[in-house]
Amino acid sequence: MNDPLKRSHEPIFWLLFGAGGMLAAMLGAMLVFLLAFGVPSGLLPAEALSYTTMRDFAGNVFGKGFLFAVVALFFWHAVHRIFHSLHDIGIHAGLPARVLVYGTAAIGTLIAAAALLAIGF
Amino acid sequence: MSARRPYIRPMARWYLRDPFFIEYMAHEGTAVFVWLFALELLAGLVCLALGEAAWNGFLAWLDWLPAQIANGLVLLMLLYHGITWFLILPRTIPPVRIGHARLPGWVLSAAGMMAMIAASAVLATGAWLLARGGL
Amino acid sequence: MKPQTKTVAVLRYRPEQDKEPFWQDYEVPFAEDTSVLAALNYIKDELDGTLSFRWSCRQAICGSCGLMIGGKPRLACKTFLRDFEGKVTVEALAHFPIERDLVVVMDDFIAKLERVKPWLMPREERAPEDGEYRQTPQEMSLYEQFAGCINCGLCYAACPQVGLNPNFLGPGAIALLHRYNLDSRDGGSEERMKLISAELGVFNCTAVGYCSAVCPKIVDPANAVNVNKMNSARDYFFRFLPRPAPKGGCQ
Amino acid sequence: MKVRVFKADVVIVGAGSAGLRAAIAAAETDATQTVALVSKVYPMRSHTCAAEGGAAGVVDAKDSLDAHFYDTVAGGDWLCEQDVGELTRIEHWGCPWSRRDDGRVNVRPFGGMKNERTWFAADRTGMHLLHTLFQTSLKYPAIRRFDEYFLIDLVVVDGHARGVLVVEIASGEYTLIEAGAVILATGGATRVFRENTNGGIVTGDGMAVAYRHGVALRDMEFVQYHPTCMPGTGLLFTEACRGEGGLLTNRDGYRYLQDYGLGPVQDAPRNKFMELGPRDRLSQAFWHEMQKGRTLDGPYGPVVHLDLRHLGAARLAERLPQICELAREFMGIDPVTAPIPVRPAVHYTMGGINADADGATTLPGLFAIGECSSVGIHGANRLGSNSLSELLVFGRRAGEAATRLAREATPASAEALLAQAEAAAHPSRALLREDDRERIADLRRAMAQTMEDGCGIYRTEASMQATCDTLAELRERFRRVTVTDRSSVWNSEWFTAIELGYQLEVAEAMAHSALNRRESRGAHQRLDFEARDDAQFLRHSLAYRQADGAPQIRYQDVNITRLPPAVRAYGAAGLAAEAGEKA
Ligand SMILES: Cc1cc2nc3c(=O)[nH]c(=O)nc-3n(C[C@H](O)[C@H](O)[C@H](O)COP(=O)(O)OP(=O)(O)OC[C@H]3O[C@@H](n4cnc5c(N)ncnc54)[C@H](O)[C@@H]3O)c2cc1C
Ligand code: SF4
Ligand code: F3S
Ligand code: FES
Repeated sequence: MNDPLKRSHEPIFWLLFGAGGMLAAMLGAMLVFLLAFGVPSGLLPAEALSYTTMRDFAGNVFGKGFLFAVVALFFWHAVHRIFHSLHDIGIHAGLPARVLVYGTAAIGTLIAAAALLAIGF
Repeated sequence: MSARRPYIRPMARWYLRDPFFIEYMAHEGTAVFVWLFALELLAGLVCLALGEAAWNGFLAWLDWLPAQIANGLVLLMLLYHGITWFLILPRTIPPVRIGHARLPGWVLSAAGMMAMIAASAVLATGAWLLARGGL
Repeated sequence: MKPQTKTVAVLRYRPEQDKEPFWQDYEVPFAEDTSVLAALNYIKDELDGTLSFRWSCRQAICGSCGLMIGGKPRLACKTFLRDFEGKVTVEALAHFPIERDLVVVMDDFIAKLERVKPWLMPREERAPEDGEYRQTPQEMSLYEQFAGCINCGLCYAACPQVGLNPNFLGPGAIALLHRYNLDSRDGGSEERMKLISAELGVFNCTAVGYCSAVCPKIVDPANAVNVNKMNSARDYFFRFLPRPAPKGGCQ
Repeated sequence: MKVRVFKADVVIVGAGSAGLRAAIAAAETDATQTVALVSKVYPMRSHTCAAEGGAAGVVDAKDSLDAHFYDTVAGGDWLCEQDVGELTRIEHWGCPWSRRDDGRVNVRPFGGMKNERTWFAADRTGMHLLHTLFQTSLKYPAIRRFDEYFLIDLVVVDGHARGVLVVEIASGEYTLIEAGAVILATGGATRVFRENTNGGIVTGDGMAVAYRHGVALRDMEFVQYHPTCMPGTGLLFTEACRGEGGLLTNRDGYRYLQDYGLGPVQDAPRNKFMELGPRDRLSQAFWHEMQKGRTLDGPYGPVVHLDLRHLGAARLAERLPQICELAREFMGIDPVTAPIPVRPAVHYTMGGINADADGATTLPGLFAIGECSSVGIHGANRLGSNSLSELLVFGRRAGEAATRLAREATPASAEALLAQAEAAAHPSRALLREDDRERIADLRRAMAQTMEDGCGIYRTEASMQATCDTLAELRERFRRVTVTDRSSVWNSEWFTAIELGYQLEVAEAMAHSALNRRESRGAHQRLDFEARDDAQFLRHSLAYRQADGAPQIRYQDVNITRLPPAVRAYGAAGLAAEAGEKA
């Protein structure tokens, strides 16, 4: 920090972090449950995760939006916290670590977008 | 020359100094599991895009016992994330007032957790309806 | 009857003699109402005149006597020996440089308070003859709690981000800044925004929240810091738009 | 010994509300000058922060300046001069004064005042006032603070105060601050007593320093006891407790104040009646109850009850939060469900450095304001909430007057100043010597005890004489006092020793002034001279230091401009007296 009065660009990442955190708090646990245990537990019928159901869901505009938001925002939420935790435990990595950590979120976001586009409408 | 020689104490392992900090590190740590879950979902999306065979491979992975155990852990961590997120909430949003009095933090936390339960229920219902071909 | 005694372990440091701090035990008589400050004064008067610490009011209002007691930031004058099992440890406030014994260097903390421009920048100038500014109890209740800060520094000793990055403006100073921003008489929010949004500003905070947990005056500095993240974010994205009102507060 | 030099135009010692107000006034009068502001603690630690109740200022239409003048003078037993406040300015600087629903400043009743005129900020008035002033002072670049610098002495050249010698507490290094005018705003001295409401820093430093330079200490015999304090620690339960309707009861649950000319009993709080009578009367009533065996016994001696229960939890939480916190934390008592045991403790020094309405003293270039001064408004008994107003009014006047004086002052020679400063540093260095004979704590305890024994709520010739003798002996013993700490960084033991030296001098001035006043007036009550004696003693006392031996006590006429002396009565008798006067 050479000029401590320089404007911080943190708001961008912080907003993504906050949005992802809120989404994960509201729905995260239930999403994991539905995906991993929904069918085995008997809560969901077996066809819930079938290829056609999921394709239809991902083909729908709202479904697409939902899936994209969940994947991307979860990534951005997670990397923000992870980066700060690195700082907390004394790894004051600078730009390279930032690029590495936030990079996973950026790449994840791009891949998610590509996959969703590939699935088509 | 002044004899002042201020001593600066090290910060090493500060997070073990106080139970409060241990809890903080624990809830920050949930981020790793959020990240893993995002990765899992991403993998599923890619499989979905690659076609039915790939998707079924993904479903098989979900049924694999080690993956089930891992997902169980992720589930617990996301639950912990949700609860702590709402416990912190009163510190992070502008105070809510009724008249002059500021609503106590626990009311906001409780409201948040109710919202979490409600949203989860809506999500589960939606998924169920979707599977039934409804919606 | 022999009075009860308790061991008080004090972290000593005399820059002219000691390379680094060391623990020293003192045996102190105590009653139900013996505060840690009273114990320290007993040590100074009766056992060891060379022990240095700050104090004055004895009633939790001057903000002098912040110390780590039992490992937590507390005011010595309103912490009582009765509340500790066995030995009581007393140490200078964490995250501040130790000047000597229990006295820390406050310069940087005070400079941060000065930096937030903690004075009323009137929205509308007024002479004393024109009488007071009107402010309803409702308007006052918005900032009143933040005005209760006594600058004791406990929140700095609680906040690990202050310890990790001494540049961070810190919870107390931001609470003070927030106090003026929320005052209906004040129009200086925009001027103070630069500081909030700077690299030394609110985004150093990771919402640990311990600052508010230890605050002896229920100021809730964590709230001041975190609410200003939102204010700063709004400023970040909308700074190029014409501003509707000069007041930057979010409520 | 090296002495650093700093050149200022005005130097102010003390950064409580008085000092801060003066600094702001000086900076506003002339923004180009340098105003050095010295304090042995960070400004917001100054003892003003402890004031709870409020500050007097006339805002209500039904009130008037004349009425405030009358109350102040009557409360001060006709030893007062005049003036009243600039609280609006403080409001403009952001002070969170409590408000009415329409947004105007709210006022509350206070003891000895007929109308509600006390401005308050919850029960943290002093804290809010002090912080507002400190924070406001930050916007003036002319003000250069010396936080945690300790006043050692005045530097006087050719009979003119030219600056101060201070020590930086953190490093133990001396600095000479040169200036054309010096303002002392170092606060009170009640720490010379045992049980008292004041903080540890209230040790009369400025009074002693001025006194050593030949300035008289005026009216030092008048020391205020506050009637409702925590036994043991002496912590104060503000007068606002009674303003809000708190009751004082003895061991029989009886509101004993009605037996001491403060009745009849009122259902609602009524100004100048019962619990809202002046402090001296209330403290004296306690003493009489104690003599009659009608007090209760507590672990720290006799107490009476301050009963707030009937106010209810909600009102207590809103109006008196700090009081409730004090009682709960320090005494384990919840005022909502139990009465609070209280007793009188020393609270305020009415007397101080003899100064005029600009704060100017008899030593050219030296000003004194705030509790360390005696500008004459408190007389023999200060009314609650008058002193915060005093800080502001006289702080401002002195800041302006000192600026004018500094502008005109011809500079003294730098060598003469430095030589003076070096000489002044010697006595303080001398305390750091090897021999091990008298302990600071022993001397301090003996002083506080003898002051309480001899100069308490009621005094007699014999008790005061004994105190004077003990103090003389303590002064002798102080020559052999030992500081065990030899370091230069934050050597607090050294400063404690210097403070003790200051305290002993101030205590002597108090005791001798008291011994010489052969009458009872306000806070000075003698069992051997029970009546007020206007013929002989309607005069200010002036204590002058003598190089060795007891102070010399002289008298100065009171400047009576408007109100002739009359009977000082409260309660029903007060109403009767007032009616008689108007007739
Ligand atoms: C518990 C309590 C409650 C009170 N309530 C009220 C009330 O409700 N209403 C009211 O009107 N009054 C009240 N008073 C009285 C009032 O608070 C004081 O009279 C007033 O605050 C004194 O202010 P000051 O500026 O003169 O001094 P202080 O605020 O005491 O400041 C003294 C300053 O001098 C400095 N100083 C002293 N010695 C040295 C030295 N050697 N070197 C350098 N600096 C030095 C200190 O650091 C400090 O900055 C109360 C007092 C107490 C104790
Ligand atoms: S916010 Fe609280 S803990 Fe921090 S300085 Fe102010 S009073 Fe102390
Ligand atoms: S403890 Fe520190 S990290 Fe933030 S919430 Fe408080 S400032
Ligand atoms: S001594 Fe003043 S806050 Fe503890």
